[in-house]
Amino acid sequence: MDLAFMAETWLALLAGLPLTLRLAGWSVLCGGVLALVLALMSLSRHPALVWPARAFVFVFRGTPLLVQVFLIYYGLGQFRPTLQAWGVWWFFREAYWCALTALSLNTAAYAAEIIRGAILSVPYGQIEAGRACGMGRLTLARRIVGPIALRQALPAYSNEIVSMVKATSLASIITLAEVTFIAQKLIAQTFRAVEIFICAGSIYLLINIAVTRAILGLEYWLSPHLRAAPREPPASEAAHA
Amino acid sequence: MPEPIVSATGLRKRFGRLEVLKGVSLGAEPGDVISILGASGSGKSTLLRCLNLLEVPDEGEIRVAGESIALRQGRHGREPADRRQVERLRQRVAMVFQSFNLWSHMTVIENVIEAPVHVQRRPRAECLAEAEALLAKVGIADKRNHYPAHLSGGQQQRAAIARALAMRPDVMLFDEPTSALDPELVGEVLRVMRQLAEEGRTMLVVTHEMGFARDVSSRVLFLEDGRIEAEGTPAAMFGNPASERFRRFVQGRG
Amino acid sequence: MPEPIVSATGLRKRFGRLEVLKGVSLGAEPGDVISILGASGSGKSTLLRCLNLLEVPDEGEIRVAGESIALRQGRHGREPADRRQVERLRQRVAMVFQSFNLWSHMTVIENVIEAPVHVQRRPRAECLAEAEALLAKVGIADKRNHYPAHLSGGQQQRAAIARALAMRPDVMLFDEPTSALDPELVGEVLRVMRQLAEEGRTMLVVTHEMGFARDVSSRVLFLEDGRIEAEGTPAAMFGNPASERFRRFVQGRG
Amino acid sequence: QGRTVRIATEGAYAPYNFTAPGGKLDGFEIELAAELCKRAKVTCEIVQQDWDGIIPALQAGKYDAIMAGMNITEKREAVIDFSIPYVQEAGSFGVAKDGPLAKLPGDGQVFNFDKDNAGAVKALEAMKPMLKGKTVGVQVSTIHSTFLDKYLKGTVEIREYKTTEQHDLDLLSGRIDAIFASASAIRGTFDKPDFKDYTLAGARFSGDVFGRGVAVGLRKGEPALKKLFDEAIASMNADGSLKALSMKWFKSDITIKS
Amino acid sequence: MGFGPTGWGPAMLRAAGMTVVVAVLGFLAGAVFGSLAAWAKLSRVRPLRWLADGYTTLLRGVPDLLVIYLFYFGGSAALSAVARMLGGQGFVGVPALLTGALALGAISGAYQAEVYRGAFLALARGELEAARAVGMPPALMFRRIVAPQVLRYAIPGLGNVWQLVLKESALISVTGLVELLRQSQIGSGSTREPFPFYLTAAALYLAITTVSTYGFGWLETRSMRGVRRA
Ligand SMILES: Nc1ncnc2c1ncn2[C@@H]1O[C@H](COP(=O)(O)OP(=O)(O)OP(=O)(O)O)[C@@H](O)[C@H]1O
Ligand SMILES: Nc1ncnc2c1ncn2[C@@H]1O[C@H](COP(=O)(O)OP(=O)(O)OP(=O)(O)O)[C@@H](O)[C@H]1O
Ligand SMILES: [Mg+2]
Ligand SMILES: [Mg+2]
Repeated sequence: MDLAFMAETWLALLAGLPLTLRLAGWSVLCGGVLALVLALMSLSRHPALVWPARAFVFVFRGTPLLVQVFLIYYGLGQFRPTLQAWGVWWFFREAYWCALTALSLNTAAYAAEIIRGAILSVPYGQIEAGRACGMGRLTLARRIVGPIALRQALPAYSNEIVSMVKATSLASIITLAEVTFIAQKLIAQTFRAVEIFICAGSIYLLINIAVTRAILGLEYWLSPHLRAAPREPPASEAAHA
Repeated sequence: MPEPIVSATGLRKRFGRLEVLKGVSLGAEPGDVISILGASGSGKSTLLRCLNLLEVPDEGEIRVAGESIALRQGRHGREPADRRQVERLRQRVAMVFQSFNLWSHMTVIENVIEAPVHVQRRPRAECLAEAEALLAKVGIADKRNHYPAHLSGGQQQRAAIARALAMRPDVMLFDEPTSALDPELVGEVLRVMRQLAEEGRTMLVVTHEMGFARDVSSRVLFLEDGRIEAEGTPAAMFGNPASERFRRFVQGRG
Repeated sequence: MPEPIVSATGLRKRFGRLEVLKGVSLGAEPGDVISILGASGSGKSTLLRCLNLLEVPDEGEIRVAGESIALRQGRHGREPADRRQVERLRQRVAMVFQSFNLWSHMTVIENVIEAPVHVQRRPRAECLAEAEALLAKVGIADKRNHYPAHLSGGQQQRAAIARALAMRPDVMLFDEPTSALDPELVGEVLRVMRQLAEEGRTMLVVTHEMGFARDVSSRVLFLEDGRIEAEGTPAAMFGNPASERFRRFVQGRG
Repeated sequence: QGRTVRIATEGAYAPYNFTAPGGKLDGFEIELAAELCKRAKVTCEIVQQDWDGIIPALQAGKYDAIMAGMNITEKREAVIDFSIPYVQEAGSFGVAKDGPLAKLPGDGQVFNFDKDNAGAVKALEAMKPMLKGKTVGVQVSTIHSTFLDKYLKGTVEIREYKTTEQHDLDLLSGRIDAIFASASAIRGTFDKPDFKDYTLAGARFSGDVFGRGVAVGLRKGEPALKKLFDEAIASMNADGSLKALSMKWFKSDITIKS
Repeated sequence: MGFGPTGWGPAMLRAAGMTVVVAVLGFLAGAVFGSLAAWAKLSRVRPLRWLADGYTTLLRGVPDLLVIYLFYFGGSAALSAVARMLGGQGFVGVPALLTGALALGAISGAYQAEVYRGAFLALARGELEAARAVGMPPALMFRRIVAPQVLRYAIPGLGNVWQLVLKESALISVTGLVELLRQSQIGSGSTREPFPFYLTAAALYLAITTVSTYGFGWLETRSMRGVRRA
């Protein structure tokens, strides 16, 4: 293996890192908020809320992100006059916003399923106990269902975030020069696919290790009740009220 | 005669084919301590759960503190018409569950202060102090920072009782509050309950403790197959049971 | 004197800093019915759980049917040296949990036949017939196809008892088997247990039912703060308690 | 001499090589390959391979040759060998008929940097004022993107696409002002009704970064195979059959006259 | 599209079939890898836990295309080397379908491991104790108590992983397999009409999803029997 070449490649690839991070960060954030709304909609009993949420999840989970990116960017591009008339062309004109839209919608669909499953797994008795002391829906969600479901959702959600980080690479098909775009360009120039992919892979791996470690830490912090009893009762206040 | 603080009229409740409550009416005045007795599966827990709307009765009316709980026909059976009203009422009616239902992600003390701080919005420091006192009263002060999973059965039950008391409710619904306790603690908890009764707190207690029913309660209610089979003062019920069925039930013991 | 079928010598168990069992020894001969009394948190459940190795004692020896359970020092504290041996023993020692622990993904009848069919590999038809009989005996034959979540507390407890009986164990460990039952059912269940005792089944019963301890058991054991504080025949224990602490405990009732 | 030569093609690069609805491969290079093999007296087997893996798989030995519209470039020559080239195309701009670039000077004339460097540079300079600040789409890592990088960086904004269809679509949506690609590829697109308002414009270029043309790619160190292909291509060039194929598929003669 | 001799319909359908086959094989292989890894992660043996952690971190962390590249080119390079040592010559190809399925299995296994582990942690401890108390050996306990309940909590997460695999199957086109997306690329490159192909591909993916969503929904309802919901 040619270390000098690898080092040079690595540095070249780093140029794409800020864009990769920005795409991943914002889409996870926007997607997460949308996912919560979708999950609550599909858990509500109102058909007017349930069906749109289900349809959304169905379509965006059911088709490849590549196709979504393609259709949002190139497909909507074919309706330029209409979009201009609506005054939204400035948004769809930019590859960056299109990529962000596609990534957010996609992750929202996946995360909505994760959140829905987590909420369903909260033991019934715990919810009842909350209701019985007069908790409103919001308090119940914030104090009881939220923490328990969050704990339950974290492993699957870390999956989703990690795959989002990798999915940003699809932005390369709409001219965004993130890490994979640069990698593919280098491959086309040097044909050392495996070495370059290993460099690119290591960058994604580092991001993802950071993400998974952070989530594992959060998981540990959120589940003291699954660990052994406290060694000695700390006299201080409740741990994380 | 004072206005009842909780009352139910003509409650009916079915689960699928099984009719669990077949028209139950009762009323509790402030300071009343009502023991609800009955065989396993006779509908005692369901009755209590109806009173604070954890189960919505299929028929019948529930009144709390003079307000009638508005119910309406929803898409999935009957449901409360006004969620706010139900939440308001529940803050005045505390419940101790048969299976405790402590929140597993909170320590004992967190469980106790949860509702006072986050539902009733009382100052945290005050709630903490009160919670400590309550935990000491039920004898688990040393377990304040334990999670429910690390408590013995009786300790969990006591934590659940402390949690209910912390809300300073007008009415308390107890579902077998002493089932996991040893005789000593039973005595202790019954003493607490008697004290509450003297303070004018209203209590409805599902119990298998005949001693409690006889000595503490102001009224005894015997449920059989979803109906109130017999009802009266403890003296009347135990002294000279009108119901043959109740007599057999009480003597059931081996 | 016959060889004890279960015995424990010098059991110690700690959770973190808290020493829950501080050297407990006991032995049960075939046909023995031992009542274990004690305050909440005194270590009764932990003691039972040690006997079938659900908790591994930090010190002490456990013998079942003449075999000593081999323990070794593992990375995370003590652990059984031979998993097979423990599994074999557990098939002869059934347990009814304080919190029932019914398998939530199985109906009542499935819960009952699970171990006989899949662990003991007895013919399914035979197990089914026996399970029906057991459910009838504890009075929940009509709930055979219900899931545990749809049962009342007492019904769950009875299902748990039926599940333990279905294994035809030599030794039964009961952790407060009547806590959720009404007096009538308590009588019924105690009758079943007495019958088991007459058949020569050995039982260790954690209970708060003084009546049971006095009338059914062959020996009473009083646990206090992780030690056996007093022990003897019911007559001796209740008639003329040597332990002042035990006398207070029994009279605790308010 | 009786051996079987496996030739890889992409099957998605009309008119060089593409796939018919039934899955059958067709195109200029497919016919060319058949004829070359006949002349070299070897049995040929054509396999389809996605472009991204086409060189690694050659190196791994999955097949013996590549005929996939692949231009000879220095970088590629560093890892594989090439036969002599069989065709070469000039690079050209494609623009909207009524857009600001419709009147690009140069008018379809081909300038070769190797043969007439001064003329080519002059033609390019003539186009620069009009191109200034415009956005040009180009397929990534091609001779065309190399050209833009070398000669027009700073003048135009270069936007790189994975495939030529993609920059065609963005030209249509108006996100870019022009595309730069081989004349045949552009013509292939502009023949479609959607693109009736678009046209080739300005001068065309060859030589220098455009390299020596499209050739058969071969694993390094197989001189015997290279010789077979070189001779077969030379013989087709000599008897005019290569020109006939070019006329058939490209509607013009893009064979290399030496 | 069309189904006549000049229509792309049959080719697209065939490609969809290939997608399903690859995805199913990859998902099943992943179930095996995933449950092993989840088991290792929950085990008390430290090296085992590290190994499983390494596996899931690595395979979830690096781009999937890299994994497929390494499996395919790496696999055949290794095989060829072995063949040369044994006196053979030239290229020994690994069957594309096999490599594809294994590579997808390795990737989805890493994701499934997390899903299984999360679900396991949601089990009620008491029910596991009850199983231990009747003398169930680990394997039986796994089959009768753990697996059914883990599945109950894992099904939504598994549905996600399945969708992931379904779409990741597109990446194995580098091994030369023609699946749905590759076929669309071939079609749009050959006709220079991308939209019909991508829209058809989307519709076919949705058709596959419809069937699988239905299947997972059925499983979910089935496994949720006996659970009370708020
Ligand atoms: N897993 C655990 N971790 C930490 N402490 C524990 C754990 N299990 C039990 N304990 C503590 O051990 C002590 C004894 O518990 P045990 O369950 O044996 O009591 P018990 O005698 O059965 O009481 P009860 O009658 O209330 O059921 C209690 O103080 C309890 O808090
Ligand atoms: N959610 C439910 N779905 C179906 N049946 C139910 C449900 N909840 C309770 N039941 C049934 O209703 C009947 C009454 O239950 P309930 O819990 O009120 O009994 P209980 O009087 O409290 O008995 P116990 O003393 O055993 O707790 C029982 O037969 C029970 O099986
Ligand atoms: Mg009940
Ligand atoms: Mg206990």
